[in-house]
Amino acid sequence: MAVLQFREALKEAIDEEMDRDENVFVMGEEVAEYNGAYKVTEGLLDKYGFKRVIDTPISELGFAGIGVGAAMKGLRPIVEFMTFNFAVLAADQIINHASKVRYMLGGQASVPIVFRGPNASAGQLGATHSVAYDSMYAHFPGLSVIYPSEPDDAKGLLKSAIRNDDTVIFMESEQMYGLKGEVSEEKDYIIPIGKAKVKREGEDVTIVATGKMYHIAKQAAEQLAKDGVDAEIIDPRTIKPFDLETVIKSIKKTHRCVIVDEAHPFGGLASEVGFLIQREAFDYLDAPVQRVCLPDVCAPFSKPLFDLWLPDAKNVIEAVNAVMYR
Amino acid sequence: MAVLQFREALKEAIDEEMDRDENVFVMGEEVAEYNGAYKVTEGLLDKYGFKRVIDTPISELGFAGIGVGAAMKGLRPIVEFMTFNFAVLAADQIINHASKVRYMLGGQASVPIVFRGPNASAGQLGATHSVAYDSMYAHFPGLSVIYPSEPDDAKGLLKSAIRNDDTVIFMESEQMYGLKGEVSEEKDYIIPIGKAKVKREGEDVTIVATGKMYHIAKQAAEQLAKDGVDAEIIDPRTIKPFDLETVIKSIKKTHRCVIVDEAHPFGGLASEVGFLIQREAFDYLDAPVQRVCLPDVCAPFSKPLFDLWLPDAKNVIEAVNAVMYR
Amino acid sequence: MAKKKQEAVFTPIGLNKNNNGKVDKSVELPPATKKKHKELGLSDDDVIAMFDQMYLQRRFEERAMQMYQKGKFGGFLHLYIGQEAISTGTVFALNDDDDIITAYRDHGWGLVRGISAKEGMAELFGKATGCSKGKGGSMHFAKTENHFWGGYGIVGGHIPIGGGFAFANKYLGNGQISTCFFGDGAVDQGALHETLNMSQLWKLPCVYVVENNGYSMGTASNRHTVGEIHERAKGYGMKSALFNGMDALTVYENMKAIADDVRENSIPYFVEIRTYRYRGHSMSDPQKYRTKEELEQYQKTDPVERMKQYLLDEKIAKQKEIDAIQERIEEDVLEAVKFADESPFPEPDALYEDMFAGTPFIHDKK
Amino acid sequence: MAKKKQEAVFTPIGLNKNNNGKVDKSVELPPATKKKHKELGLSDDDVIAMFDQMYLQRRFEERAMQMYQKGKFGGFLHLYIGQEAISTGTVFALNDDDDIITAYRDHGWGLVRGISAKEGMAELFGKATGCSKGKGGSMHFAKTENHFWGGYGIVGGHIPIGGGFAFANKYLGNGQISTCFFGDGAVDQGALHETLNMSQLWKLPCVYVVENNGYSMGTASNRHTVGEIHERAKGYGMKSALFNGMDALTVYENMKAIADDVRENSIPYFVEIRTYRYRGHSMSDPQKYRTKEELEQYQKTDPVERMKQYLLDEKIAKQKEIDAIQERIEEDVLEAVKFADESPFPEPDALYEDMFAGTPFIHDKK
Ligand SMILES: Cc1ncc(C[n+]2csc(CCOP(=O)(O)OP(=O)(O)O)c2C)c(N)n1
Ligand SMILES: Cc1ncc(C[n+]2csc(CCOP(=O)(O)OP(=O)(O)O)c2C)c(N)n1
Ligand SMILES: [Mg+2]
Ligand SMILES: [Mg+2]
Repeated sequence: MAVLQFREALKEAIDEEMDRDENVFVMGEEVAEYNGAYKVTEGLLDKYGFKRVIDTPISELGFAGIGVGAAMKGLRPIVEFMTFNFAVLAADQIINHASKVRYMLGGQASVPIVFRGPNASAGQLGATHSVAYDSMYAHFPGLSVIYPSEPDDAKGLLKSAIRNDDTVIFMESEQMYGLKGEVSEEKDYIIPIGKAKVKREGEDVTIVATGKMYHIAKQAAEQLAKDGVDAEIIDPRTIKPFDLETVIKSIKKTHRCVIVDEAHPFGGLASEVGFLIQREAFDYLDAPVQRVCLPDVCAPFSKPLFDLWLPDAKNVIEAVNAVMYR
Repeated sequence: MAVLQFREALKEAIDEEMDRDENVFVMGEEVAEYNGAYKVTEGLLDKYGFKRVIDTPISELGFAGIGVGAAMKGLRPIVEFMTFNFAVLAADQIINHASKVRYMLGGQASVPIVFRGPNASAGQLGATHSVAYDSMYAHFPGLSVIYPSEPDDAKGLLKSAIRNDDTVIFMESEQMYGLKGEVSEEKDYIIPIGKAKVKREGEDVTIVATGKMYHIAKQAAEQLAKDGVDAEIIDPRTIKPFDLETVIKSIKKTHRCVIVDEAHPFGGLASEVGFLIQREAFDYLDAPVQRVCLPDVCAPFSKPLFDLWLPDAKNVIEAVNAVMYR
Repeated sequence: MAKKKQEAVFTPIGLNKNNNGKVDKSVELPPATKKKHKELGLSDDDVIAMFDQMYLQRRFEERAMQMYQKGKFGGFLHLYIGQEAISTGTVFALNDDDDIITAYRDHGWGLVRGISAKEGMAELFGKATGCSKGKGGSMHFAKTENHFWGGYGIVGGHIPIGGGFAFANKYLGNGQISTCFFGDGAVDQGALHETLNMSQLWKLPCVYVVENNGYSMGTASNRHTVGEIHERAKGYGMKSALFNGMDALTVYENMKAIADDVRENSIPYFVEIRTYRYRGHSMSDPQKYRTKEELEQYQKTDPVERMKQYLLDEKIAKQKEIDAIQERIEEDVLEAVKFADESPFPEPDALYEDMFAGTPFIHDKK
Repeated sequence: MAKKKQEAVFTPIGLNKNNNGKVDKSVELPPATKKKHKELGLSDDDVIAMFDQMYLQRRFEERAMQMYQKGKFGGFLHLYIGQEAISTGTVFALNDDDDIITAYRDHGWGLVRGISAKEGMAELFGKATGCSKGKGGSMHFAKTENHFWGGYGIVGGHIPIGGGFAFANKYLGNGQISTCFFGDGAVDQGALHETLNMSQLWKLPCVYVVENNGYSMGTASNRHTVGEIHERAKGYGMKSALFNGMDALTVYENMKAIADDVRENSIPYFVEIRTYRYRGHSMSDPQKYRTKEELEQYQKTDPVERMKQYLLDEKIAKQKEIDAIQERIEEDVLEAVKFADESPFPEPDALYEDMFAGTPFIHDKK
């Protein structure tokens, strides 16, 4: 196992896939000569040249659409958004085109494209730079949404995403780019899309946590362990397809569930998964499913407010206490 | 009580508010000289002139933003989208600006604007013209979302929306515009935002249904009544703020709930409300909450496929049967 | 004395303004080419084929309208009638593997790029035998194997996609060019600006063509967009052209020269073709925004009639031959109607098909 | 013999290209005005006040940078240093109730429109006493009572909003005009195109100003946008201007004339002001995309130094007086730092405040 930063794992994935398939290329703001706003694409320009590593203007709608068109013609674009907050400008291409073209042409074209970039908050960046969009895209048929939490997952899943024959939204986190972790050195390491991973086994409560929130859940679990509460943590890794099976299996053991996600509450991942759990495992639940997510307010700039806003281990522990009636 | 079409009720609301407040104006594609693509604004140009009823180019992002700016300066724009499918192009103005400006400027400006137009499907219009966006907008803090099902609600709520001091997303339905219903003749008829209405009282099961789906639920309830199943129907009318209290009260009586909404399943209204119900009324539920919504595929054009795609009374009855273990 | 404040007016006023009896024209047609087909490098057979195509598009749509009115199918139906010279002149000017993408007014484009009348009509009827398996309907005709990438329903949404085809062609170095057609209404979408900038900056071999038919739904061009549309190219230093779209030879001549330039030099082009939509925007349009006189004036320039006359005038075909063509097409279209009518609807399972090229995944299929 | 296929290149190549030792310049500065302040209708006091303002902006940001490096606050910090002539010349040219909106590089604009150094610094520190109550931070300075509507973080997102102000001003007939400032990077956003078209079509009294500082983050202007930016106006038949933004008098002269025209005739204007960003894009920018030589060349045109020199050359102020101004400002800024440091953070309840002007509603506050 090599120890890599999250960004390095991503870069390896892109690099390997570019090496493997000439039709894979990268485009986005500052991805080439600047080496990436967050250095995910560092070195790729030098290695692959100006044809395959392309700096774009700040034209999210336009370059997303150019990506969609290129994908329809058989290329495999990796389109980087500097953050998914800016991808809102490209929503028409993602929601009205990439996800629908194949169906409405009766299968005559497909859109094998990866839209990737940082999702959700990254510290004190204010209301317009802090929103988690994974749940929103998961709402729309035809899109796969991936939001990994660790370098190993990131590498294996990004390689899958690039090879996937349909549109994938691949979400990262500015705050996790520097995170180090062991990454498989297996040649051509692939993690299939749609498989959750039990990252901590436990008997007392199931915690489902994605992306950055996985690390919060982990902290909470460590503290809970000291208190004699043995939490099982499931990282879905893929938001959609969502691996409900793994979650239900765990709940049949623990009978309690807390979902931690980084979206606002209304219609976020937690509500979807919570709904499905009550429907599929009603008789196994000893307590209602609880969620820990952002409050229904915009991200504030001020540090203490921001800290209050972002879910933390304390919030997770409180929710666990609630489902355990502690 | 006057009997009005849905579109007439909407027009009355706009007309009365324009009459009452000089700062209220309407803009959108074909709203003026064409009298509205669906005739909601019929006659308003003649009555209020070119200054206050304004035809726009097909520039959803641009005119939504012009609306936001005008609202910040104290006007009260009613911005019509020909359908909410096209508002996806304006998502940046709605999600990144209208909903956030006030918070991020520390309360120094507000955005009293109404974005309105038809939502969801309207028959065989294909994948890009058939999506329900109410749940999506409800996800974002700062936006109120209204999706009424009957002319009376439409009138009272649209007047409230126009007077509201913040951004409101007001959703209608091409297929309901011709629907007739009794509308209060009360002078200055206002329905407060965020209040659900029990539209059918019943003992056996609670059906929560919004917008066009309310009428499906009603059909289902009528058939169920013949079978001796007495359904209570709650029309939330407002998607956000969501009146959970009224729903929970009903469930404490019926112990069973089916939610019918027109969104795709992942993170739609049904999952949010279903999640909240299990959390708030866990001990009152005799069966898991079930949902009836669109499948997780795009809207097909072909008539039989479209009919299969759209929820119908049969689907609702099946879900009721499931929660009643019939 | 205080001046009486004039009431603000935002959008330019349309027909309500008093025009003193002059016919209010939404677009002015540039003159047609004076060249004969041979000078343009077209054989007699070519122009006969062009007429054949235009007549097919016309009759196909007239029948489609009838079927719509008979309730044979639902949804939108946007007719291309009046604009057939553009699709036809263009396709004859392009190579067969050059890419074409257009908006929802797409029947003409589909037919001229090889969708059979049967496949087209069946698509309108929502049948499994339709070109898009009944999934798309009127707005989403496509035949991607013939490089016709389809019709799209979000105004302006397919513009960057057309740019993407050009990107891919340049990337692949395959010598193909891309052409992207859209209405005057789409000119006002931000996507156009972003795509033009990138196309010029990146030298993408794409022809962006505005089919300016005078109206965006009920709004005359000059009420929704400022200035002359083709002049938008100026801001980007992009090559541009303006020409008559009611004459297939004019379209052919210009598109041929443009395609050559674009292919040779890997550059984009911005083109305004003036034309006129004879029918309402869709089937439910009362058309109060234009005068009968205007419509009549343009009907005098009918592209199908014009081509027919050309065949006769130039003695390329005799009336009898033309009659034979027309009859054959008439039969083909009627047969297509029959085919569509008798074709099966998609099976229920089809609802879940065609979403994914790779592993299909339907969330909560319950 | 087959020609070797050349590898496709899309985006123009930046510094990697060999420039033969010439200084690679991202923008060329037009000449400054030759007029003296009196000819422009400015009094001695006015130009002293202009210097005062520019110096305040400069020192405020230099201290802010220090405080950021000391860890006093987090988030982004985009410095306006080098561009102060634009904010200053503009505000002196406008009426006090004309509207201003800008992007995230907004400190200078806030200060010149009446945000005190204290309120500004406290906002950076995220304190309750900040101009936006600590909710906005560096990117969202605002003082709406002074018609400064704030800084915005979505590139290009505030362009239609600026148009909306103009719409409202025209609607209300209040004689105010709106001005909207954004970077060269924002020029590539579709929102600009949509807004320019509507502004010209609807005759909105708005000045759209590109502060072309040579770079959009690490991308030189000519690598992200084609042609000359101010020429984009051509496509819309819109009036436009291009001038030097390193000299406050030049900015004043031009903006004054433009504002008069816009106010008088209710028309939009598209303006490119050339300037230069002295610092990195934000605080974490290694700046490898430009040469030291380029930066040095522009630093020779420093707008603050230039104004100081003007005061001395024209004998409007003596060195001693200038020193006194500088000292006062230095003290004000230090006091602002102290104020910010000592101010309280917002109370926890503030998290839920300022979302709504009307009835507040927080979903599932649990
Ligand atoms: C983004 C978007 N906005 C609005 C519509 C509704 N709409 C459909 S066609 C149309 C008019 C388009 O006119 P034009 O581009 O001139 O094409 P034409 O119909 O004349 O061929 C409008 C407003 C849409 N489909 N998409
Ligand atoms: C829509 C959007 N895309 C990308 C970004 C990230 N970003 C922030 S500033 C910037 C560069 C903008 O450059 P310019 O407009 O020239 O302004 P300057 O920084 O030079 O003042 C980018 C790419 C953003 N904030 N918004
Ligand atoms: Mg048109
Ligand atoms: Mg810049």
